[in-house]
Amino acid sequence: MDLRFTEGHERFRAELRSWLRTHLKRPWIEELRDPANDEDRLFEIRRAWQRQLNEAGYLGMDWPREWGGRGATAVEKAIFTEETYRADAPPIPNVLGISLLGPALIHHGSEEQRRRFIPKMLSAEEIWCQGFSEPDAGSDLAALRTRAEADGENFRLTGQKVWTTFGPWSDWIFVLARTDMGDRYGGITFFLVPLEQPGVEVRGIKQISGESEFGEVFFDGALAKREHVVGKLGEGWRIAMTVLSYERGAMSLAYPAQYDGFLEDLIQGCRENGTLSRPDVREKLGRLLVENEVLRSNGMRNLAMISSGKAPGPEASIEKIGWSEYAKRLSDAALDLLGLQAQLKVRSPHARREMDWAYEALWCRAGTIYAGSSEIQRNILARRVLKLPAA
Amino acid sequence: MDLRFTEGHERFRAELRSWLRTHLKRPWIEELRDPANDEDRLFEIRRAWQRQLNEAGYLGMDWPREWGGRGATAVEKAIFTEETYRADAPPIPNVLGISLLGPALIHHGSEEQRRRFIPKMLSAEEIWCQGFSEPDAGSDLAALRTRAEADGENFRLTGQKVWTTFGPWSDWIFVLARTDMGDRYGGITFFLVPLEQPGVEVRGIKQISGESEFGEVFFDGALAKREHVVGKLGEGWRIAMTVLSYERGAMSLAYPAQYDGFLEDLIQGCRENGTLSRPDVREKLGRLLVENEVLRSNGMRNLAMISSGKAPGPEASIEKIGWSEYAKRLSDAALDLLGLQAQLKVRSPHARREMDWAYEALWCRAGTIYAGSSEIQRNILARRVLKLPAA
Amino acid sequence: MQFELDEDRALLKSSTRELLEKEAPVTTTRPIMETSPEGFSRSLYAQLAELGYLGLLLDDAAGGSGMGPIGLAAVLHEMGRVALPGPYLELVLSIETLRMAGGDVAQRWLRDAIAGEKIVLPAARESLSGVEPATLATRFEGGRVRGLKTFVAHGAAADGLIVTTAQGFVLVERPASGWSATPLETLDHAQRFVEIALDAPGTLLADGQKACEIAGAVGRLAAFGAAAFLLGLEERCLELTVDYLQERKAFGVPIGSFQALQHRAADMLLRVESSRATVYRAAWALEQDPGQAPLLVAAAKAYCADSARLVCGETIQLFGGVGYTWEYDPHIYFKRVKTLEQLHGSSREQLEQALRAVGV
Amino acid sequence: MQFELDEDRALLKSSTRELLEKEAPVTTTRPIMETSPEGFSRSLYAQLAELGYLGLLLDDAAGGSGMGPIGLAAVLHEMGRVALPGPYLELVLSIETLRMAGGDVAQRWLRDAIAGEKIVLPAARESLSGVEPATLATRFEGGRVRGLKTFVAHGAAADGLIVTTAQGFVLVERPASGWSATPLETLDHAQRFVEIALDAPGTLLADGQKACEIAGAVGRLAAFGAAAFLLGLEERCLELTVDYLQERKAFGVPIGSFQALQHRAADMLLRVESSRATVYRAAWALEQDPGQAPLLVAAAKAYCADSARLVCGETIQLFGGVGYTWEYDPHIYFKRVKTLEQLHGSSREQLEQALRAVGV
Repeated sequence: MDLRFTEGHERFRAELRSWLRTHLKRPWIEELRDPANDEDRLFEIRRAWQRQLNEAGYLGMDWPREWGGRGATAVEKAIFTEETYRADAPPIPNVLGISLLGPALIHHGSEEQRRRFIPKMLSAEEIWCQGFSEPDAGSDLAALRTRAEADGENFRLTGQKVWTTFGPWSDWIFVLARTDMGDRYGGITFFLVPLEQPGVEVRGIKQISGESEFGEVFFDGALAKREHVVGKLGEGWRIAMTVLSYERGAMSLAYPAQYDGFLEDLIQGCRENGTLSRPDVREKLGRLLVENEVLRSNGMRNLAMISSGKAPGPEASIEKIGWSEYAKRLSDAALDLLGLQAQLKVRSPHARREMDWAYEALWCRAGTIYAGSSEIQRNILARRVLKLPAA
Repeated sequence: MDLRFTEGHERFRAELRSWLRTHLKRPWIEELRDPANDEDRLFEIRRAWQRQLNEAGYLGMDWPREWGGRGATAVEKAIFTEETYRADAPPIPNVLGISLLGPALIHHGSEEQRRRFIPKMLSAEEIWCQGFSEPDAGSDLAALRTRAEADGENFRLTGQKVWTTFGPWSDWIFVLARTDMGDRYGGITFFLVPLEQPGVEVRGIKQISGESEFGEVFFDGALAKREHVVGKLGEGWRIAMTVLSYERGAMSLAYPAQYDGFLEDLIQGCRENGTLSRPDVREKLGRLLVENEVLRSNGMRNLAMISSGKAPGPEASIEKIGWSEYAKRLSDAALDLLGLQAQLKVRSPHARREMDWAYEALWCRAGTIYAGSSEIQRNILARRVLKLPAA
Repeated sequence: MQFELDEDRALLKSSTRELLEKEAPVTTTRPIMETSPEGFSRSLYAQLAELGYLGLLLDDAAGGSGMGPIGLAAVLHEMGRVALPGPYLELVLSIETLRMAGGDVAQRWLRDAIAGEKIVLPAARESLSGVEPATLATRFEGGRVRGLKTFVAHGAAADGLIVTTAQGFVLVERPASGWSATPLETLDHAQRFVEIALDAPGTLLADGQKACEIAGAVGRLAAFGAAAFLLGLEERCLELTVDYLQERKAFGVPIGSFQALQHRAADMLLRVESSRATVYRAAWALEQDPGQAPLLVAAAKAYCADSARLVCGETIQLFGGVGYTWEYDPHIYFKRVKTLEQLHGSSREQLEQALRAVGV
Repeated sequence: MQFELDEDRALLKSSTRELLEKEAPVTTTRPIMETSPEGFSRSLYAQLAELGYLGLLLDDAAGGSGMGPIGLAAVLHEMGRVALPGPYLELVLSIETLRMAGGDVAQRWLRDAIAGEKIVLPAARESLSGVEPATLATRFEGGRVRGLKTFVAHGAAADGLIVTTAQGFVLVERPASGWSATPLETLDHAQRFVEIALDAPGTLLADGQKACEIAGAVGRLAAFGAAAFLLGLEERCLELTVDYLQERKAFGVPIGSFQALQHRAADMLLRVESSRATVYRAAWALEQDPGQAPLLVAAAKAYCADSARLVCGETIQLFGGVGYTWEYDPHIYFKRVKTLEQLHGSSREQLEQALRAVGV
């Protein structure tokens, strides 16, 4: 057993921290509080922040040098997300492009595609959204129905995609579409499609908290060029599944670090309202503190497995259920212990300075649903790990 | 709405209370504590107590007068169980005989059968055990496999029954057995079988708490007489299902009344160990108190439905899940709030006087399993009440 | 024994459902919740007043319909089902305060409030954090009320406030000046809370022992009303969930056929039915068995708050992706629950009340 | 980073499993738990001593094997899997106390304890109710210990006790008189608790600051050891459950194919795996990152106690009828959990420790 970070990792963390200190002007919550920042302004702040990170070489750290890589390990990527979460830095707009499309292009794309798309994706000059999910293929991704019909050497897309993060601000979308209606998995192809064209309509989806970070994309005969197919026809499913696995461990330290900050504000709030010495309050705070350490323990174990080359087994699903269900318990407790003040929106008078509980209390409900709901994760654990028989 | 008890009901309760005051010498826990009482002595105390209740006319109260009935309503039966639970009276040995076999004989039996069996069942001269459950037909009662093969005009039983309460002390067993292997429901017949005969073996099942109130009964060619068939051949399933429904409401007030007593001891214990003023302890006690009132509310609603002639819908399953899951939360909390003292067995030095938490903490685990596990009850609620589609 | 509503109140409940499904379904109230400055429909409230909904608890002589707590439970239960926006419960609480206080001023305001001509609302809270100060900072001296009240529901729409002060309940008619209301925006976009700084003339409604009695009775009525509204919210969420589970397909079958989801729905049903039994038993106690009311009202508020949080949260979860969109309804119910959990006595406060009610 | 055990301790863990599956499977220990007066096998404990299990934490010089907290976790984890009866953890705690105390008497007892020649056990508790008195009633004066200690695990088998007194840790060698032990029968038939009334000569091992240090360190070791044992209990219960779900049929199919039960089992797995990560991370901290140890040990004990209660309770439930019979094993695990929940610092105490560890 060795849970220590190497000197190299500690050096990386130290450099990153000092870089964040000098470059991060305002934590994200301050941007959100600033009434001058409408959704578009906020998006541009994210774009600018991504550009800064890219120029500093913090994006695509584990990619080949020519594509901005620096031979980073899984641990360094985890430290990067941990520290940026801890610093409450703006979420970058091309997060899915970098985590999913980047690896897809590097491992399965053509040299032309890499040269054409990677630099502008890293610099946030071009914003990418993800085109995997569909309204009727929620938990059952392979049920996707978007069709890509041959049109000369190119293809015409017809169908609908949902949960396309930053859809409304995106320039391009990477899409899984059917080139063969007969073959459930083998009939899916991976396309790169510009959104600025006839036959494409992008709509925002307003979410529970009132923002519209998500979008829907409707294709009605939109053009998808042959040269913009990643890998071969019919390889889309395999490519998607492999790139979805690359990100393992990247969040292993990030959520516990974020929750450290949440807990700090919760404890401070109890100090302020004079209840911090009450045994009932202390028991609840203690349990939340302990459960966050349990998340961190799972994360460190998960990361250790990955960095020592072991394929994580149940860890991924356990981690997902862990952080997402914990977030609900945490904000339910905060709204109980801090009273109505914790329900004030970030721009309301008297809102807490450090923490936007009103947003968190709503948004946390999404965490147990997206990226494989808790129910899907339990299915995975029961079937693949415990080997329980199918019904 | 009218949740008042009628004057008649109140009079019945008053009479019963004074009768209990004069006739109940020691609460059951004192009998359990008395080292002179081995399991056989305890059983005889139960038998004697049943005899007393019968002589006072408190058994089969809702049966026809000739069989000891007094035209009692569902509410009076509920008050009877409530008050006997509240008084911690000994559990009577023929409880299942009276609640299941009695109605079966009265509604489906022959005059001879009634005359032969009912009086001695009420007087506890003959002890009856239930022969419905089988090892491989736990949740799926109709899967029972005990065979009754014709032998002249009589039948020979082969098979195994489990969870036969007081099996080891019983004289007779009422059995569901297959007279037709082909017909899942229509092939089941209701038999009355003496245990004292060749081809019958009764074994005690030692339960989690160390007692053996349950038994297994093995039939290997045991004789079941034609004259001891209740109803017609193949009517067993229908009879069993109807009598199982007669008891509705009988427990509706009993569990909350019993839990009142448990809560009283828990609160007293917190008073004794000086934690009653701690907010964490008070929050837990408050929640348990409230949840017991919720159980009582469900019970009163259930009883009101029954006594106003409405068929209770979801109420029965909700009541079962309610009292059985609550019992676990209650004893988990007690063992937490009262420390190790609550784990002392009733005859150990320093055990609490009023309440046997050590037994309750173990036995409560059975409540969510027997008489239709919580899982079965949830199936019923989902399918029959919410009308959700079968898989 | 009889659990069903008697004829009058069964009729009240069914006609209320008809009215609200016609006049105030969520489809209709969405724009009101989202964009109208006041957050509720004046015309609907006028209609409610006209139909006698504000005088439910008063007897005929006092211009009420004498429907009692059971009637009030039935009405709030129905209002919860449509997540009705606006200060209905707060109006009822003010009216009950005025009734108990008595006196000319109270009488005049009572008449106007019942008739829907004046909106009079309670202003009690002084703390943002849920922990009220031991002694109220708002004072009534020399005929003026001075202080700061927070989380006054729909206070911006009030013609008058019933202000809880260190000296007792004081009625403040909205003055030209000395009344400055600051909007407080919460996670529930449907509600309109304000903070009100007062330095205005007022009329003392009740003080001393009387004020304590009123505070106790009206506080209990508030918790009870909130419980009934929460019952409506969770009951409706269960219906939405069951419908969705039957429609929505995954892997080629309705997701309602997955046993894991069936058991979750069964637990929701258990919560809703238990809430129902507890709310109406509490209503019965308020009417017929006052000795039991403190315990049962506390039980109802605490249990319904926990249940509604659980049931409406599960509704979002079982709806999946669309469950956290603005377009679908679950969030409207969930947000109201989060606020009602804290208002009118949080669960922790109610659990303490319950213990005290049994002398512990 | 590396989460797997290093070679030595991986070997220790696997050889411990072999040993216990051979010498102490539940089938073998059942009669010992149920009927033997001492509740554990002297010969097995002699074997454990001989194989160096009592000296795990000591370095070679002191006659130990220097396996450290990670090694101890591995061993107790395995002992939990077979629900090993007897005072193994208590012996380790006494030995650690003697080591920290130092001095001739302690040294002599330490040697004998490690060799398995003397059974020396801690006697700390004075309260039945879980709330220890602010000041200990047991006193050490004029060379004699006078007082009443309760819930002394396997105290009847002790050759010596390490008694916590108001004056510090005192070693009491079992005297001919002045040592009367009363058995306390608990719901766990496998354990042998006694109450011991002492009026006997003793030797002061440590007092003042030293005693506080020992109390802190040994208390932490106790909580940590209990957590590792609980991990073993719940891990084994999950295995039993999964096997049963695969074998047992209802409605013609294995009950493990019912999704509602699959999700319950998945939640059990989540608990067990999270307990594992937390226990071993705590072990790592005790060895390499002592600053983190107070927080992580408290987290491990609190989390494993809650998890084991949940997992072993679910095991009984998912076994159905046979789950609450004496014949099947789940009750053995469940009962041990209920007692371990309270011993070595209850969850409430650990949660408080966790807060203090981060300065709250």
